[in-house]
Amino acid sequence: MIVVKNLVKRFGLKTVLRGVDFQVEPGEFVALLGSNGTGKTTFLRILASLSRPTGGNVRIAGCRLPAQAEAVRSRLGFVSHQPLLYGDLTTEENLYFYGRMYAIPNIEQRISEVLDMLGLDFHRRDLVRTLSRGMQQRLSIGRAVLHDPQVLLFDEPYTGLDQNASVMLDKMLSRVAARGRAVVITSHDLIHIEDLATRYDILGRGLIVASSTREKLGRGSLLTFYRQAFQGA
Amino acid sequence: MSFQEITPDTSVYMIAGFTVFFGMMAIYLVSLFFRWRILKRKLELLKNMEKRKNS
Amino acid sequence: METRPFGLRILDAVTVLLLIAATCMVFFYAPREAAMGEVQRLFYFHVAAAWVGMLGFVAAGAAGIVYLHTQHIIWDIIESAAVEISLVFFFIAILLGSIWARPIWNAWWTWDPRLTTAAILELIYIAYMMLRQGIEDPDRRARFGAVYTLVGVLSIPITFLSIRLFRTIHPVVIGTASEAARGMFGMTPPMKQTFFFCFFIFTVIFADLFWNRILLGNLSKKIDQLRYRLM
Amino acid sequence: MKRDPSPTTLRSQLTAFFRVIASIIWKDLTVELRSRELLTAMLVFALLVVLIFNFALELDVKNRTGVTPGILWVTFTFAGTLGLNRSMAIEKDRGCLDGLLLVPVDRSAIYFGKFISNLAFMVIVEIIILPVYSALYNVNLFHPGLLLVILLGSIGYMAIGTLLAAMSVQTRTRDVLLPILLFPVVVPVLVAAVKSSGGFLQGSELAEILPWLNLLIAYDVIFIAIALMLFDYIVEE
Repeated sequence: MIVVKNLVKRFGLKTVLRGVDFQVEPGEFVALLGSNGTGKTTFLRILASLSRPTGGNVRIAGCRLPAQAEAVRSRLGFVSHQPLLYGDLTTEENLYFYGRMYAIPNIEQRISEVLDMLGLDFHRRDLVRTLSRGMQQRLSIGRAVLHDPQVLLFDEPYTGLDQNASVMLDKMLSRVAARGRAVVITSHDLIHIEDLATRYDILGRGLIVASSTREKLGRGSLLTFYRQAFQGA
Repeated sequence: MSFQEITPDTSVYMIAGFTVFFGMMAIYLVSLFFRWRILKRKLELLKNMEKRKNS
Repeated sequence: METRPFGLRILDAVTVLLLIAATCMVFFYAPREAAMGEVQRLFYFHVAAAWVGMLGFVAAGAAGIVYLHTQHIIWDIIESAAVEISLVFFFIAILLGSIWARPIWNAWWTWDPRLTTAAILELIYIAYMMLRQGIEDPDRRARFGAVYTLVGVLSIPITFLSIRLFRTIHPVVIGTASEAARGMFGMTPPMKQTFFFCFFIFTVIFADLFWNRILLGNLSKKIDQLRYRLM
Repeated sequence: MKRDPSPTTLRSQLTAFFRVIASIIWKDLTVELRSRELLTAMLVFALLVVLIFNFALELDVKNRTGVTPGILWVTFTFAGTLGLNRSMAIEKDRGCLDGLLLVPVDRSAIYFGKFISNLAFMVIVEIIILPVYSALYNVNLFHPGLLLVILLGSIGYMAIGTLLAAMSVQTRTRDVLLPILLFPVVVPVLVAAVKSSGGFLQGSELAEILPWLNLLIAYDVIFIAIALMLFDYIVEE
C-alpha cells in the first residue's frame, strides 16, 4: 500500500531524512518510533503530500508522489497533532465541510455513522472550540476517515491527552484500523503503541534503524528493543 | 526664460551631489567589506572547531 | 571561496580606474550646460545609477523565476544580491535626482513618474528585506523571496504606467514648465559621449559589485553549512 | 504530467474545483456569521477612519467632493488588511490550512475560495460604509459607475492581498508584515480606483475615465493569473 524507496528530505542545509526505505501492506498497523527531531513528522507530511520529497520514490496506493498528489490525497487520511478543525463551526458542520470537499455521497448519513463510531453523537451541535482536547482529537480522526481512505496516517495523536482520553483514543484507533487499511502512527509513547501496532519501525537520525513485528518481539519487550536499536545506531 | 541667458551658479548642489554619490558608494563598499571580514572570521573559527573536533 | 578569485581582483582594479576616468570625463570633458550650470553634471551619474538599478531589478526578477523553477539555492543568493545592489543604486539615483531638482525646479521632490516609481520600488525592496528577515527556514525564505520579487517586478511597470497616466490627465508640473527645466536639454556631442561612457562604466560597476555580493552570499551559505555540520 | 490511475474527465475535475471553492466560501461565511469577529473589526475600524478624516481634513462642503474618493479608498484599504490578516489567521491557528491542502483538488481552488470570501467581506463592508458616508457628508455616492469601480478595485486588491496574506501569516512578524508587503504593490489599483471614482463622482466624461477602468481590469486579470501561478509555492513545503 505504501512503498518508500531511498527517501531523502532536506530543509535548506538540514538533511532530515537520508534514504528511508519503508513499506506497509494493507491491514498492517505500523508504529514509527523515535525521539523528537528524528524526522517522524516530516516523514508523515511527505506521505500526506504536504511536503515535497527532495529525492527518492514514494508510492501510495499505486500512485507516485508528488506527481499524482491529487490521486493520493483522495485515498489518504491524515491526523496531525493539530486538530485541523474550525473552532467556530460545530462538530457536524466541520465534518460536513470536509465531506463536501471530498465529494462524499450521502454526506448526512456518513456523518451520522462517523459520529456514532466516535461517540460524539451527543456533541453534534457543539462548537468545536468548546470541546475538550480529547474530543477534538477524536473528531479529527473522524475527519480523516470520513472519505473511507485506504491509508491512514497519525502524527503523535496522544500529545496533550489525559488518561481517559488516551484510552478512548486507543479504542478509536483499533476500530479504524480494523478494516484492512494501512495505518502508520508516530509516537514516543511506547505503552499505548505496543498493544495497537503490529509492526514497530524505529527512526533515528533520518534512517530506519530497526524494525520488528509484535509476534517476533513478544509482549513487554518493546522498550528493550527500542533501547537496543538506539545503542546499535 | 530669464535664466537661460545667465547661467545660474549651481556648483554647490553639484558638489553636494557628488559627495552624496561617493559617500553612498563608500558606505556600501565598507559594508560589503566588513560583512566579508566578519564572515571570514567566523569561517576561521568554525574551521578550527572542526579540526579540534576531528583530532 | 574564501579568497576572491583572480579575475575578480582584476575587475575590481579596472572598475576603480574606470570610475576615476568617468569622474574626470564628467568634470573636465563634458561642457557646462548653459541653462542649469554645474549641477547638470550630476545628470550623467544620476541616469547611470538608475540604469544599474534597472539592471539589478531585471536580474532579480530573472533569478526569481529560475529559482522557482529549479529550487536551487544559488539562484536565491543571486536574487538577493541583485535586489541589494538595485536598492542601493536606486537610492543613489533618487538622492542625486533630488539634489539636481532643487536648484532647477525649486523643490527637492517632484512627483514625476520615474522618480515616484523608483521610490515605490525602494519600498518594495525594503518589504522584501523585512519578509526575508521574518523567516527562519532557508528554503521557505528563498521561495517567498522569489514570489515577492516576481509580484514586485510585475507590479512596477503597471505602477509606472498608472502614475504617468495620472500626470498626463492632470498636467500640473511643479515648478517651471520650460523644456530646459524639465531636463530635456539638447546634448552636445561631448555630452553624449560622456553620457554613454558613464552608462558603460556603471554597467561594469554593476558587474563587479554583483560578483562580489554573490561571493559574499555564497560564503555566508558555506558558513551556515559548516555550522550545521558542527552542531 | 502523468495521468491518474483512475482517469477523471475534465468535467468532473471542474465540478470538484467549484465544489471546493463553494465549500470554502460557505465555511468562511458560516464562521463569520457565528463569531462576527472579522466583519465587526473591519466595520468599526472603517467607521473610525471616516470619522478621523472628518477632523483631520476639516471636510467642509467645498472640499468634500474632491477628497471623497481618496477617503473612501484609504478606508477600504486599511479595513481590507485587517480582514485579510484575520481570515488567514483562522486558517493557520488550528492547522486548518493543512486540512485544506489535503483535499484532492488543485491548490488554486483553495486560493480562489479564500479570495472570493475575502472579497465578499470587503464588499459587505463597502456596502455598509457607502450609505453611512453619504449620510454623514451629504454626498450622493449611488452611481452605478462608482459601484463598478469599487468592485474592480476590491478584486485587484484582494487578488494580490490573499496571496500575500497567505505568505505573511507564515512569517515571524505576521500581521505587521502584510500592509508593508501589500501597499507598495497595490499602488496602481489605488491610483486607478481613486481617479475613476473621482471621475464618476464629478460627472466626467466616460472617455476620460475609461483609461483608468482599463488599467483596473488589466491589473485584476494580471494579478489573479500571477497569484494562481504562485500560490502553490507559498503553501507547499
